[in-house]
Amino acid sequence: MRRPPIHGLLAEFDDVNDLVRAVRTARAAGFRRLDAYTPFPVEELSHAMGVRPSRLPLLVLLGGVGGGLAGYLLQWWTAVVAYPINVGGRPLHSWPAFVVPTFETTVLGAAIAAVLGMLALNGLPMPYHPVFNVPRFALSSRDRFFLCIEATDPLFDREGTRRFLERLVPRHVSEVEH
Amino acid sequence: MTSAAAPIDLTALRARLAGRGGRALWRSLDELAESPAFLELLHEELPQHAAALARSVDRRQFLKLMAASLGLAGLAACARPPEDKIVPYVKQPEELVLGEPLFYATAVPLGGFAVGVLAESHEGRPTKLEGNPTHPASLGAIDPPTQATLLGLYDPERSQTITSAGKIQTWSGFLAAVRAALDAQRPRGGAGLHVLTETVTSPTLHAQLRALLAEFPQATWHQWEPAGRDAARAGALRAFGAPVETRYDLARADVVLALDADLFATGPSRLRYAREIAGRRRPGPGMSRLYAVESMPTTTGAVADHRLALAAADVEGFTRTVAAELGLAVAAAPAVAVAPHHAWVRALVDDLRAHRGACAVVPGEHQPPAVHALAHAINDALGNGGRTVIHTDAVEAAPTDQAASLRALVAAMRAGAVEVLLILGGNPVYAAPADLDFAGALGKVALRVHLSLHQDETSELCHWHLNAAHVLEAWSDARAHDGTVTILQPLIAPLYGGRSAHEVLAALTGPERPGHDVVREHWQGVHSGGGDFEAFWRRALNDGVVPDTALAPRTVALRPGWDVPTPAAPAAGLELVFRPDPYLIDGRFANNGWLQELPRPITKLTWDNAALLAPATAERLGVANGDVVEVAVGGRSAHAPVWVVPGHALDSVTVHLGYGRRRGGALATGVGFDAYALRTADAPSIARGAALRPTGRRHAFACTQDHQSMEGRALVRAATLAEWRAHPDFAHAFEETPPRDRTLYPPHAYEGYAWGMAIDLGACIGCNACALACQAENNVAVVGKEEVARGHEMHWLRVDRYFAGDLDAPAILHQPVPCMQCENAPCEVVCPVNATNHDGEGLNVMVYNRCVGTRYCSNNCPYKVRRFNFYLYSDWTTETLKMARNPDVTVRSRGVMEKCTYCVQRINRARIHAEEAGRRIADGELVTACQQACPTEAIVFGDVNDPTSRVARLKADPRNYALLGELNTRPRTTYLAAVRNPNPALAAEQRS
Amino acid sequence: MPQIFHRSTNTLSRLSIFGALFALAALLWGIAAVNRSAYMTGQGVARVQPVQFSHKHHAGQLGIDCRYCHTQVETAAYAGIPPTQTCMNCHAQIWADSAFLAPVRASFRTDRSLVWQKVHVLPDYVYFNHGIHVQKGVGCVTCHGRVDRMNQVYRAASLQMEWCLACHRRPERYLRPRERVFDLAWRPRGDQAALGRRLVKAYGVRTRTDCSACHR
Amino acid sequence: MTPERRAPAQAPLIGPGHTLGTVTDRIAAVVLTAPTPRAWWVGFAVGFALLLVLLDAVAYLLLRGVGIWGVNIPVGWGFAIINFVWWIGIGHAGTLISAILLLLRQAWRQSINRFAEAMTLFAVACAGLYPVLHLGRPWLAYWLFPYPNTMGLWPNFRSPLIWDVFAVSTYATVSVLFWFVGLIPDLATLRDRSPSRIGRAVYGILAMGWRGSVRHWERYETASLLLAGLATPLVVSVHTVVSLDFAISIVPGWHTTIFPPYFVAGAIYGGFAMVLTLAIPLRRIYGLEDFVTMRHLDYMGRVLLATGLIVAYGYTMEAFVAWYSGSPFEAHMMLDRFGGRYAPLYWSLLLCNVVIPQALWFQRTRASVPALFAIAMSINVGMWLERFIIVVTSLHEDFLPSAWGMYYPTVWDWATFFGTIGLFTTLFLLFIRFLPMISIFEMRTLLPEAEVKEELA
Repeated sequence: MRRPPIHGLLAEFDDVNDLVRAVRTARAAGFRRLDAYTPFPVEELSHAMGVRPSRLPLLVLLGGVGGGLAGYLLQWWTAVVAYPINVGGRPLHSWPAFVVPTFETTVLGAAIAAVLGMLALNGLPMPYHPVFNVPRFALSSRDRFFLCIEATDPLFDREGTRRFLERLVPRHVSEVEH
Repeated sequence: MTSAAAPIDLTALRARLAGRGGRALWRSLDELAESPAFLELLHEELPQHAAALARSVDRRQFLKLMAASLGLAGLAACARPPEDKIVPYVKQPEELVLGEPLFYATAVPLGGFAVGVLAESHEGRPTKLEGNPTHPASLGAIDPPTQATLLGLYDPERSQTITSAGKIQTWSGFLAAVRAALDAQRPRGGAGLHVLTETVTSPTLHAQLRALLAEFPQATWHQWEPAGRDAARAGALRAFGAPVETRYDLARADVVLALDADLFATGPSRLRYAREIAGRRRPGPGMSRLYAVESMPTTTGAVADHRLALAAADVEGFTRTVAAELGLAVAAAPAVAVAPHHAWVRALVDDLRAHRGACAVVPGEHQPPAVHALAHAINDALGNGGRTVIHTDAVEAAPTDQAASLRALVAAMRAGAVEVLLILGGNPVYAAPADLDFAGALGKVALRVHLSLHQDETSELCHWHLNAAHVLEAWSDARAHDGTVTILQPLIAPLYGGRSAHEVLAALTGPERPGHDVVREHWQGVHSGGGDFEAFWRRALNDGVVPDTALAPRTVALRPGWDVPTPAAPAAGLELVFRPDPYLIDGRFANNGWLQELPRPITKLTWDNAALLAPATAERLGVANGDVVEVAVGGRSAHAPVWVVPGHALDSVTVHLGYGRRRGGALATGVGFDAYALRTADAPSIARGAALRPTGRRHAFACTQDHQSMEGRALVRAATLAEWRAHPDFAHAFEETPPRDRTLYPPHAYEGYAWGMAIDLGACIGCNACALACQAENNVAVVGKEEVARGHEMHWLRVDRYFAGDLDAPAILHQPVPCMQCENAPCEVVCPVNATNHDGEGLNVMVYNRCVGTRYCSNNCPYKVRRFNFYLYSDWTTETLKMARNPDVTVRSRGVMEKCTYCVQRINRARIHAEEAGRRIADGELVTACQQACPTEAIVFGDVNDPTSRVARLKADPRNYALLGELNTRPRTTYLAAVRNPNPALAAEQRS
Repeated sequence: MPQIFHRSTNTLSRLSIFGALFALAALLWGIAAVNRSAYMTGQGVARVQPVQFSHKHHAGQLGIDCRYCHTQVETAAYAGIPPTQTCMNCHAQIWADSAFLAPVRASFRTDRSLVWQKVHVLPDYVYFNHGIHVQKGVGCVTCHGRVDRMNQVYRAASLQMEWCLACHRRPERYLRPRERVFDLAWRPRGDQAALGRRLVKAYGVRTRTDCSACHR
Repeated sequence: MTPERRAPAQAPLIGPGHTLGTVTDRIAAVVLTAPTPRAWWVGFAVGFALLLVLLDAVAYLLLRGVGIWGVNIPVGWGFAIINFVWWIGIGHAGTLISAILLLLRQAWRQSINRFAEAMTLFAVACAGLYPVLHLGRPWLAYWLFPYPNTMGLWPNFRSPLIWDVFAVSTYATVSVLFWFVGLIPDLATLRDRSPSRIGRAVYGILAMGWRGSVRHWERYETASLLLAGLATPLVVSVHTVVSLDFAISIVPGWHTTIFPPYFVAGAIYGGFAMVLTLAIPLRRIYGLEDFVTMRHLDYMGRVLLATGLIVAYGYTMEAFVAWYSGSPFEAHMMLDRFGGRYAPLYWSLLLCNVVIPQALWFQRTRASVPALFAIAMSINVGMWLERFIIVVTSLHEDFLPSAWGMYYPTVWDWATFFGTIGLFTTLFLLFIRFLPMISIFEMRTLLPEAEVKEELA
């Protein structure tokens, strides 16, 4: 589809409640391509925006299982197959001893999956993003709350949407360049 | 075993040594190396450096050739292959198999008396001395000082040149000077010529000296040995009117009484006695009984069934009492400390009576002549002569009262009657009795010549010092305790061109002759009796004994008036007892790191001597371990640190000779205190009226065993003969080793060989021969006093010593502890890099090049037998010390754990030979170094899978038990509990 | 003004993360490769010797048996480098005045050894015994390569532990009949595996991977 | 972060009169604008000096070998392992605060978890040095890792030291990740507030373009929770493995099943003591009493009391089992601690770790900053002594009396120990200078303004 002239419209609010209210209204009005920015996590917003629960836990599970298997197989292969050695009369396949490193590799795999997964799903790193073009957006990491309706939204209309946002009595509405 | 061939072509070898000197040292400076002119110059101007070159070369020659273990273990693993050279022979001696050691039979004389040895030689480097089974004084065993003679050969501080007034001189210069002096003597029959030697048993040397005296009829020959046998000689003279030699057949003695006699550590037959006694210590009907009366606890007292601590000076009184009880007419015993021990004496006497003709009373060498005479009388009265007590003609070539001989020399010197003095060996300036002031008198001699291995106290005061050839570098001969002669053959050309007494004497009186010719010609003369001399000579060299040279037993008769009591000395104050150090002897081995660091049998001290006294005495004097006291006797005094020895006689102080050297090497000097400073000619071993005065200063000892008690743990297990009869399995009353099937793990099967070891605690005398053999075999490093004190000593095999029972009369128990080679080794499980693990034959192997040094294995070893290279302990720079190493064992580098591996290098050699021949290793074919050295055959090693092997049979003995077996470590090394044979009549004395 | 970065930084930053991972992997692989390279092992690198002795000529063209010079290889731990005497046995007559042989004659005359460059160097904590390997049917060529084709001898194998282990674990792959040990050109007729298994049984070869087999 | 719903029973976790803005400015200022206090410079100078001492000690160690330390046979492990365990233990409090307390929804953790986690990292860094340095051949330490090599050899996975390698390296990695993830939103704050271009660029790169989008927060919260869930068993496993270094062996005094719980409790104990030791001066110097309130200190005092009692139980059990086992070796080990040559250390350990902390029963003590600081210090010392007792007294008199010996630390042992303290101080001071020592965004959630009205919820 044709690339819209701007990224979207950004409304700034003083209070988290106003933002929640705004998001609800926007969703009610049928807007779908919108995003809200807050200085701290706000559960209600996720609900309000109808964010689907993340697939992260699955990734973490896979990471853990992978790490664990790799760890145990490494130990079994080196001790039993690669170079079997009689160590203090213990059996070659000393599984009780192998449990410990296996646990550690499991945790390691899971943790790495969690962090990388989170970044990947969030599309980070992304040092450049259009919303940063709005100077006041800097306050989103302090005490202001922003709602951005993106131009790609089917209902988006540069003038109409601005008026719609004005009605939510924001402190300020600004256009977001690409 | 022994190579039938003559030693490798020494002259050729010499040539190689001297020849390619330059290349080795100056490899970095090629232009120097290439110029032969430089070398010539070097040899003329700086003979000692030339020697140094030779030294480095022949190490290069052999070690490089063999690629012996010199690299930094571990580093090479990840490094590029090192640049290495191969230096083959030009003409290879045909008996030499590269990588295979050759063994040559020779002997090491100590105090004149020889112990036969087999010298192991790797491509021309002697690397180890082992006992010669065919030699009567060795029987295959060897004691620490004899073994350590090897290290003496490579001592980098050996004198390397002839010097005069501190300047390096040439041999020809020496000959010119001394020959001139001798010519001046000739017209006067050599009235001003005196020769001082140590005890001489060498037939060749004796012949040479006789020749010298024939040429100079007025000349005098003095013999003197600091730790000599004057008393025994004098005792024999009193008893029999002749200086007969007395030896004992303890294998036939049911009852033995040792009168302050350290049977196993001193005297020419020490190894033989140990073997004979041990042979009668195996539990059973044939078990003998040993009584020991002694002041300082010795290895003899430790194994004795009954030990009585008695001041050395009271032993004569004790002996008199025994003699009187036996009904001999002897001078009344002074009312001495014997009285309280009447029951003991009574029981002893009954026991002796009960075994007439099958008992032996052995006097200590440092006991006064009277005691020796008494002992002779008692043995005579008990009809032991010819049975357990054997008399022969003197073994010494010319038996003399050495104290008198030395006195005469000093008198002559002081009178200015000595113009030329040849000191062939020995170190009288250091060791002569203090009251003689030998050094002072020596100053009056016009020409003083000293032949010795080191630049010592005596060399310092002599005009000429000759660097002697080491016993392993020279031809000679010497007699054993029974007179058997051994031809001493060199293992290597003199490293520093040293000369033997034979060569010096020969050159002084006639044309120069190599020692080989001197000795050989002497024997050619002797042998003239007919037969093929060459065959005789080769056989003698090969066997290490000259056939039919043992002296025949002779009958002797007790001479009237033999009993002359020793004049009663002032009993006030303490008695001071002088003993040769167990390892440094009279100080001749003071620069020997192996011996300095070997823990003394009872005290476990290293690198020190001390004023040894009983706990009660220490308490009375208010002194403790490490207190420095001033020992004063007869107006002389010395400062000595105190060491308290449980079981030492009361009011008696024992000091060991051989320490406090002022000259003669970095290891020798500044270690311990000089006990000779207190020793006078008329009180050579026992001085009365001594006093100890604390100085308030402290001295730090390096003792390898801090804790003396077993803490009630069943470590060393022992029982009396009666108890053993009642419960042959008494050793298992203590612990319960879990049964093999009580485990979660499937067992590891050991097919083929399964190596194991059994150590008989009943036989062990704690002499440390095994520990030193292990050190020599396995390139174990010497670390020095400070490191020992910090718990960094490196001995793979240690002999634990525990005291049990009464502090004043304790039981003394020995326990050799090598690696136990546990089947369930705790050390292996915790090693993160598999540097220690099990091989297919059950060895707990230690892979030095894999070890990263976590020391976890040592922490987890309940026996604490692992040793760690906290620093770079192995000497990687001194060329001669590298020569001394066993090329079959990796030299460990810094940061690496090491331990006993049952001499795995010997196992591999034996296995390879067996497999090449397509057979199994036969039992007894493979022995470990410790087993080989042990005089009492207490250590037995072999294949426990073979039920017929000696070790398997011993492990089947109910006495066999595992140390700390309850830990279920399944040690392959186990112990046979000791069984004592105390006199039932002395139940109170019993120990168990 | 919050917009600090240019658009491209998004791509760059993501690339840099993956780049780092790849770089690390490459480094590890590189180290492993270098450790096994001829640079580290000296494999295939000929050393310059004091005498231009050609095994190709002597062993190859003239067909002199290995044991003529390396006399003790069947019994001793060390194959042995021939003493100068051995060279002179022939070269007293043949090429008696060749310039190439001057060092040899000098050595013989002056009784000074020739100093050769060692080619097959093992670390000092490794104990290798030629005798037993020959007895068990390990051919010279198995470790030393076709010496009979080398003018200057070089190391045919890496001599690294994993290389030793390859044979100690699967000897049947490398064994040959004892009488063929010194035959550098020998090839198994038929199946080496079958032959190997037979020889393993016949010579009582055990797969010894115990540390104590080589390290003491 | 989910803030507490219940109105706080006691004093609020954050001083009165604060808004989203003031909280943000106050904490960010420490890093961005406020002048560096003199106390920081003094601390840094001392820390750096000690760090140089460490470098000397290590250089000489590599030159001569571990012989420069007091270790010997029988006491093969000394200060190196003592300090290793001590540091690792300290590290655990950080992870505990950020992970376990997060799972337990303890809102008060939010003002201390950031620097506690930093403490964890630097403590683990210090700890990590020792296992390498104490090797006889440290340059071969990489042999402990399973990597394909030309020797065809692998590590022995039965050895607790290998377990250590896995546990500690995993622990370090996960801690770093956890810590960094927690930092991202605050880095964004610094990015947006930094006065300097470089500041913006550096913080900007590190913030990775965080913009506080609702979707980001959603996944971010999930990730944090999962990491917390992983870090919790991990932290327990790490000190368990450390305790197995001893428990797996057969040395009397080491070979005991109580070690894992006893070590973990000890770690938390020592760790919280160190958190207090750091928090008290910090809140004072940077005037953060509003964020690290008396209530925080009071809570930490209670944790100390609780864990301290567990540790005390551990000591009791050691003694009891030594008697109950009937093993002469165990019995001797215990008697040696009571009356042997190291007894004074054992009794001062009990004084520092058991007797003194009992004062925490009293509200008055927990309300007195100096008292808390003093107790924390005594516990720091006590925990170190505990490790000394465990490592040294167990080894120096074990099975064969003939092999018994003493361990005396050398000047190099002390130099290395204080050296790592220097390393820790240096790193920690650099951290508080360049990163927010308190989690800004989590502090925001504690504010009333951060709460969404009920009717909207």
